[in-house]
Amino acid sequence: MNVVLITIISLGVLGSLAAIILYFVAQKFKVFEDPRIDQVEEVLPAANCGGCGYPGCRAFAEAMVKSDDISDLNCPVGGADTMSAAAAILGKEVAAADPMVAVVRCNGTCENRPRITEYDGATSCTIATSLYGGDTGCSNGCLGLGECVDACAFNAMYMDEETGLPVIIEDNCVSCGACVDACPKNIIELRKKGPKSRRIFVSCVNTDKGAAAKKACSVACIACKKCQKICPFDAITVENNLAYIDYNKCKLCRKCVAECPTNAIHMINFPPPKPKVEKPVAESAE
Amino acid sequence: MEYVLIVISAIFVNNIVLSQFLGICPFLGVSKKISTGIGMTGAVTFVMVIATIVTFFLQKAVLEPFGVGYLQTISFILVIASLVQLVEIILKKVSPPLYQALGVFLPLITTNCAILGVAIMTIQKDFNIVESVVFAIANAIGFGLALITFAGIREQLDLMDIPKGMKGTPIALVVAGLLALAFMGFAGIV
Amino acid sequence: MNRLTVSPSPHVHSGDSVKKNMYGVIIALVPALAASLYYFGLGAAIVTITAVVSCVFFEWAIQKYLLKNDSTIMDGSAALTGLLLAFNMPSNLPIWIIIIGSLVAIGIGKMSFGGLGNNPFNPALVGRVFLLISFPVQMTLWPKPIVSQAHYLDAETGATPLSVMKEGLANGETVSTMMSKIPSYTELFFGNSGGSAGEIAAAALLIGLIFMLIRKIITWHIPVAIIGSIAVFTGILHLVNPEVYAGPLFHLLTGGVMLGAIFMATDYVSSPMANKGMIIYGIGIGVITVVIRVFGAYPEGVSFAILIMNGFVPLIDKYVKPKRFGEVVKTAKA
Amino acid sequence: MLKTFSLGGVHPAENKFSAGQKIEVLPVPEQVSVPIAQHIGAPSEPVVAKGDEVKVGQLIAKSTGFVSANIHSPVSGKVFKIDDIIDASGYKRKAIIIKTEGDEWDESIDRSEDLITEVTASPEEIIKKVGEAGIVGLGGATFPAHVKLSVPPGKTCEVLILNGVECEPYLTADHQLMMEKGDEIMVGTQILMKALKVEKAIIGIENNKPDAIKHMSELAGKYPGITIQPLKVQYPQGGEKQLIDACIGRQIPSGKLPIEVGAVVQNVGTTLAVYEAVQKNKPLFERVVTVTGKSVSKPSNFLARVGTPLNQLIDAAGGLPEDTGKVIGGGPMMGKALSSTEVPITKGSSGILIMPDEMAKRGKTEACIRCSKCVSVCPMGLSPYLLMTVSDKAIWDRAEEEKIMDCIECGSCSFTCPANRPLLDYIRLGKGKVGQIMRSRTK
Amino acid sequence: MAKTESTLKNMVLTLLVITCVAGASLGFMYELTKGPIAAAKAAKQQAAIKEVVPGFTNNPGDEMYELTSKEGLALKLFPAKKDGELIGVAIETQTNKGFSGNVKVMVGLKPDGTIINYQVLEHKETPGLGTKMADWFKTDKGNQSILGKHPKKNNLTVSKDGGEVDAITAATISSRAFLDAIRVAFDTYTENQSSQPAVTNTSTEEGGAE
Amino acid sequence: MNQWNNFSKGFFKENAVFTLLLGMCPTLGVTSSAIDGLGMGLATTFVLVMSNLVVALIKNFIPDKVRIPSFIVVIATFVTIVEMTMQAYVPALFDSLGLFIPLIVVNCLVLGRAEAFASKNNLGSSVIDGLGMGLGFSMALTMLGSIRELLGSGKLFGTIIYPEDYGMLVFVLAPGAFIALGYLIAFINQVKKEA
Repeated sequence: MNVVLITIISLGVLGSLAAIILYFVAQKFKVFEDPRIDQVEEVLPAANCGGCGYPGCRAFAEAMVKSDDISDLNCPVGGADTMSAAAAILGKEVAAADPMVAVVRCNGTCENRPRITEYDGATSCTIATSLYGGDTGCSNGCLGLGECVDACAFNAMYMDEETGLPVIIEDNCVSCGACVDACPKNIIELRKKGPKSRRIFVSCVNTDKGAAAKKACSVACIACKKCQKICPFDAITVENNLAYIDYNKCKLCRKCVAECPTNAIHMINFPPPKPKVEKPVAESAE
Repeated sequence: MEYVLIVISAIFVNNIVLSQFLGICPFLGVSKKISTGIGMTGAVTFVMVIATIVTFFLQKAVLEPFGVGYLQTISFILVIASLVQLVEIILKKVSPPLYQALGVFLPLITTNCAILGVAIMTIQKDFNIVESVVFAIANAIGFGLALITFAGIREQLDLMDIPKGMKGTPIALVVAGLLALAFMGFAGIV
Repeated sequence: MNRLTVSPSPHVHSGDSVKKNMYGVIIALVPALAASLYYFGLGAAIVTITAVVSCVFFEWAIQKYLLKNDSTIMDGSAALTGLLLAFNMPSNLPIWIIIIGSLVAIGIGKMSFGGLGNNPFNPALVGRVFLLISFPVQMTLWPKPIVSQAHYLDAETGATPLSVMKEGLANGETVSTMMSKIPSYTELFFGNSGGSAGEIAAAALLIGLIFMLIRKIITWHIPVAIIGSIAVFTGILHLVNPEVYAGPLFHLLTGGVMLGAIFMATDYVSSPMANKGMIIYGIGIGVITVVIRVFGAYPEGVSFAILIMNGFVPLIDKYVKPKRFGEVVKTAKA
Repeated sequence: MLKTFSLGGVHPAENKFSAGQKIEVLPVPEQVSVPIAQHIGAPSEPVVAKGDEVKVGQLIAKSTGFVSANIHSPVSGKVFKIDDIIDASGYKRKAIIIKTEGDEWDESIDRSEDLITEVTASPEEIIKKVGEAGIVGLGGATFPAHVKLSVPPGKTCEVLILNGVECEPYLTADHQLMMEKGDEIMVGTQILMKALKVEKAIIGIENNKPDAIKHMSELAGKYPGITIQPLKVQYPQGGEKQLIDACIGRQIPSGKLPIEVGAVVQNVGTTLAVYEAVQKNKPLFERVVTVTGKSVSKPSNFLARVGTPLNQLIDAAGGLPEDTGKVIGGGPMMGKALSSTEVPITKGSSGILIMPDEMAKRGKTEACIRCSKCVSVCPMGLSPYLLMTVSDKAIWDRAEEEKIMDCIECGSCSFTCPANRPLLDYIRLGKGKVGQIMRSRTK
Repeated sequence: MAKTESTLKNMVLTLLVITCVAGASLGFMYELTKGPIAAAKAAKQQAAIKEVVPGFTNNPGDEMYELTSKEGLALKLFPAKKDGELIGVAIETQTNKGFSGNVKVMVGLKPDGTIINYQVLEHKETPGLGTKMADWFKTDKGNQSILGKHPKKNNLTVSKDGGEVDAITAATISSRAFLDAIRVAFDTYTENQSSQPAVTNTSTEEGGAE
Repeated sequence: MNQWNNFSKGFFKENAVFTLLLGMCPTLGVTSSAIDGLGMGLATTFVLVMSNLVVALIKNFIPDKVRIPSFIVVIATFVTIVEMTMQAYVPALFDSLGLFIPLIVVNCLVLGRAEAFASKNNLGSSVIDGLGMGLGFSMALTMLGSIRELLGSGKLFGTIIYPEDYGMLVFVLAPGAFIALGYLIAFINQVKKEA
């Protein structure tokens, strides 16, 4: 059994040696890294979408661990669940942020808004924007080249071939805001998802004067201020020839929808239209 | 001249990655960018040379005299694993930027069979200590050459539209295959 | 009035097209094709037609059934790959091997990467080297020129000047004694020697080069760098020991140097973008070719050399940039 | 060998249909819309109000900064309103709209045709005059001219280079100007030389205008220090950097201005405007515009007032052809495609190019075959194929590394690309983004 | 369960215990497999000898002796005897002239030097080309076979070099290397024939057998 | 059910070669024939199961700092056992696998499972996991080996399917290994997506 003995001894010595050296070196060169960063990172969705404003989930985790007050931080993808889970790790409280969703504020379909020129350049909204106002009379409206769709990492958008407008698939939307940043015309907005996903908003961003706007697009906001007057909650303001509904004030009474002469105000996910509402608007997301 | 042959053989003819199939995991894993490829090459070179030296003496001073050659695998890998961990710990403290650059690769190196493979091959080929070191360095260079070239191609492919099914690993493997194909031209030089 | 078109500038185009370039190269290959038909007759015709047809077919089939995108076979690039592949094969190669070669060239070499423009390696060479390694016997039996005009698989075979030289040198003979056993330089120049179908006639290939230079399909950098570096490198070796190393002219006129330098290495997709890069690439090919020929096991090295340098092109492109405007003067003024 | 710039370049078909057509004075339009932003830099501030009576040459909008320019009324009449109009690119722009009544010029303007060769004004006065007259670069860049004339402290100008290249195909305005107003341009050159305190001026003219070279060379004999430099036809020779390189063999370093190599470049049209401003006290309110195109029945060079509707120029050139597919403001390489012809011309309008339908559309975009032609034609030595890819994939740091900001947007790459790739479209996109990133960094 | 802390004592102890256990089991395994491994090795050698010099009754492995060739290569010779009479010798020969490195061949020679048979033991030649040497020179086709030939009487070089053996198609280098190995074996064997019997305890019959 | 999942994931969902891309060196290095691939796979499986077992047993006694060395020693022990056993009883296979047998010790798959699974799970699960992963690995190697052998030399498990002269030698060599695996993974990905 001599061989066995030698084996045991040599391996044993080797093992102990390794252990001793490792121990001392580890002692000497100790570096502290907050282990909570890893823990927080683990609960994050790892989408690395940048919706939180940090480059990647790890950076966000670092920010969460380092900052004392995390109320400004929000992971839009993970939502409240993720945030409270992360907060629990850090022993902090987190205020529940309202769930948001992206909406497209343009209804300039091919029908509503006739094309007056033809664009023939690279398929990119930004490039087209820097070139000219667009192929219709409305220089604010959607160009239909789909940059927002490309920007969406969650498969929550597609281009409607018929209308030439992007459509948001609500269930997939995580409100990361990538499409909002991508749109050079600032047509897409993150709005409060609303109770039962019901929302009302002005589906137009045209700041031209009424006549010009109407000429370019039949469903444009013409800044007639009728909605502003009828709104019982002062949620609507008309500025720069354009009406805007504050989603924090809107109580979803739908009066403005009926009042709007150009059907520029859209409502989403309401029960089938009562007789009062004459024409359900073409905005999809049904 | 012998050293030249060892070097040419290890780098071109019997390239450790492209014809010996050693170190494939890091070759595929950290070759997405040239810069990480360079980092990995640095780390591998470093560890490979030290490991080869240490295991060489281990073999000559312990295993052979005591007639326990069959402990080669276990003792070599123990040494290499400890060594890697050592390097990692030291690097973290001494040079954080270098650790940032190489650190992520270090744990990978333990399981980089190129290191153990080279250590064992050195013994198999019955090299002396100088030859062993030359051999280790040459293999590290060979590894780096393959890795960095490969990373270059992958970086370029990243900018292109590879068919969906081939994206990622499959196309990387095909590229590696074609590189290996090209390197077969060096056959017979040594 | 029509609806006005709005597009970013520029509003005019040179009229150049991918098609024009591809067909330009194909036209440039016609003299070499004629030479191969003259020397190898039937065999060359069968090989060329098989390769071109199968390459075009595979491209079409892969695009239609696997990638499911628009067919680009009309741009001529697949036909060109087929033609170049045929030029790189002996003219007595069995049809089934040619078809495998075409499948590899198009399937692995090109379409796996998404088709034209994406492949880092020259597809025809991928096919060729794949075959060379897979079927070394068939790929290294060369029909003798002229006498095998009317034969295909049953052609009488002989060795290429390069392998004659390599065998001889390996046997301890000297270059000068070997030179008498190979065709004269004139014969080599006009292609009267064994070899791949399209590589033999240097004269015909040079006509193609001149055509492509005039039509500005390629620039001079790559061919000149390759030919120059091979000439210089073999010249030095020849001066060191003329009995062991054959002279530059021998190396330039034999094997695929001309075909490689003019048509294979200049493949747009797999060569560098900047002129400086092209020269580095060319020198790399030249040096590796000579190393393989002189020191390696393969008598021919151009295909391997080009493939190897193809692998380095991304690195060259990344680190060798074109000369930028304003870089020179800075130093001049300072 | 004729001189030209050292890197890249292309030679598009010249198509100078309107060459040799005498400059025709266009009738004063009934109404003009004068945009308040016709130059690079801050928009001007209107100094007239609705209903005000104005005379030709009267200041109607004032420069609001150093890099900005005055605007003068091109007609006499009443200010109709100051309001948004839709400009050539379909966006709203503020403009002063004037209804014409007669043609009453400001009294201070010397309307005689006499050539005044003697330059009495001091350099400072010249620069002041040029600034007051609202002169901007008339080659198309519309950079305020007085800014270029004010050599920054610590720098000296060694040579004045005049741009008579007109490298854009189709356009002939500068060519015709040199033929008809050669003497005035010579005097203008003398004025600019005095302002810049240089002894030497070079007028670069491309070889496809042999008559202009001959004519100008003859005239140059009469004026000290002016030489004519014939140049090989090569686009974009009219680019400032390229022209300096071609004429004196100096290359401006990346991100620097021409003065860095001791040169100042002015267009010949601008030089004429300087002559008129300094010697005749006439501000910039009219310019020569080429109206041309393959199917235009009467390709012409017009002297038109700023603010004249495009339609009027097109009508004067024989009307909009049936097969019109595209209307371009400027030349075919760098000009802007217009979405409407109901827009006014501005100080920067060097030409109106009407393209028939079959030329209006771009070819089908194919995959990049890495032919490297874009690299070899890029006059700045960039790699357009790469810049396009990194812009498309939004890899901005790489784009900056690859010197995307050096791009002069000449379009040689897109022009050459055999695969019809929209290289410049994406490079412009990238330039915009990278520029933004760089600016936010300095903040 | 709480994890063991990383203290020095714990670390050393754990590794020590693990390595000791590992060492013990390995040592045990080694003892266990030592015999079979040696047997397997011997069996392999025996099989090779049997193939190249069939019909022996002795144990050539026991009578093995080594010779050094002119080129300085170490050769192993296994005398094969049938009933005490030398019927041939199996020579483990090698060459470094292969296409990619060493080629090791076991060749069986009759006492007079005639080739009985051979077996390729080790090589790194190109698969499909050089690898064919395993059978090529045994195949009775054209001038391929070297079996029954005598290196002195027959010019055992490839036909390209003026010899009478057909090289493996497209693998002339490997063929040359192979024939070189055979030559080395033959030369070394014949040259040392007079001196070798002293090395082993075999009788002098061998010398007479020639 | 859970254990079944643990076992079956190694074949498809988390196949070491096709999905996790672990153990690529032996995957490419010893698959020039189906039998070599199978042999390597089974050897690896043995090491995987045994080391998972031991690691699961001792995980709680190992201080963090020496975790990796300890695991590696455990693995190396089993590798050496396999090495010696093979040398003794299947010397032919031992010869053709060569260097790759000791290299099982650095197969990322083995250490990876020990680290990622066995050190966090109980004994039963760890063994089943090891078995599943190992057999999945064997399956992958055998598949690749079969493809290469068939294309390269016209054989399958040593049986001649078509004459060797028609085989594409490249598949027996290094480049063929990469290329064949590349397309195999692409194919598996495709199948997975459709499944």
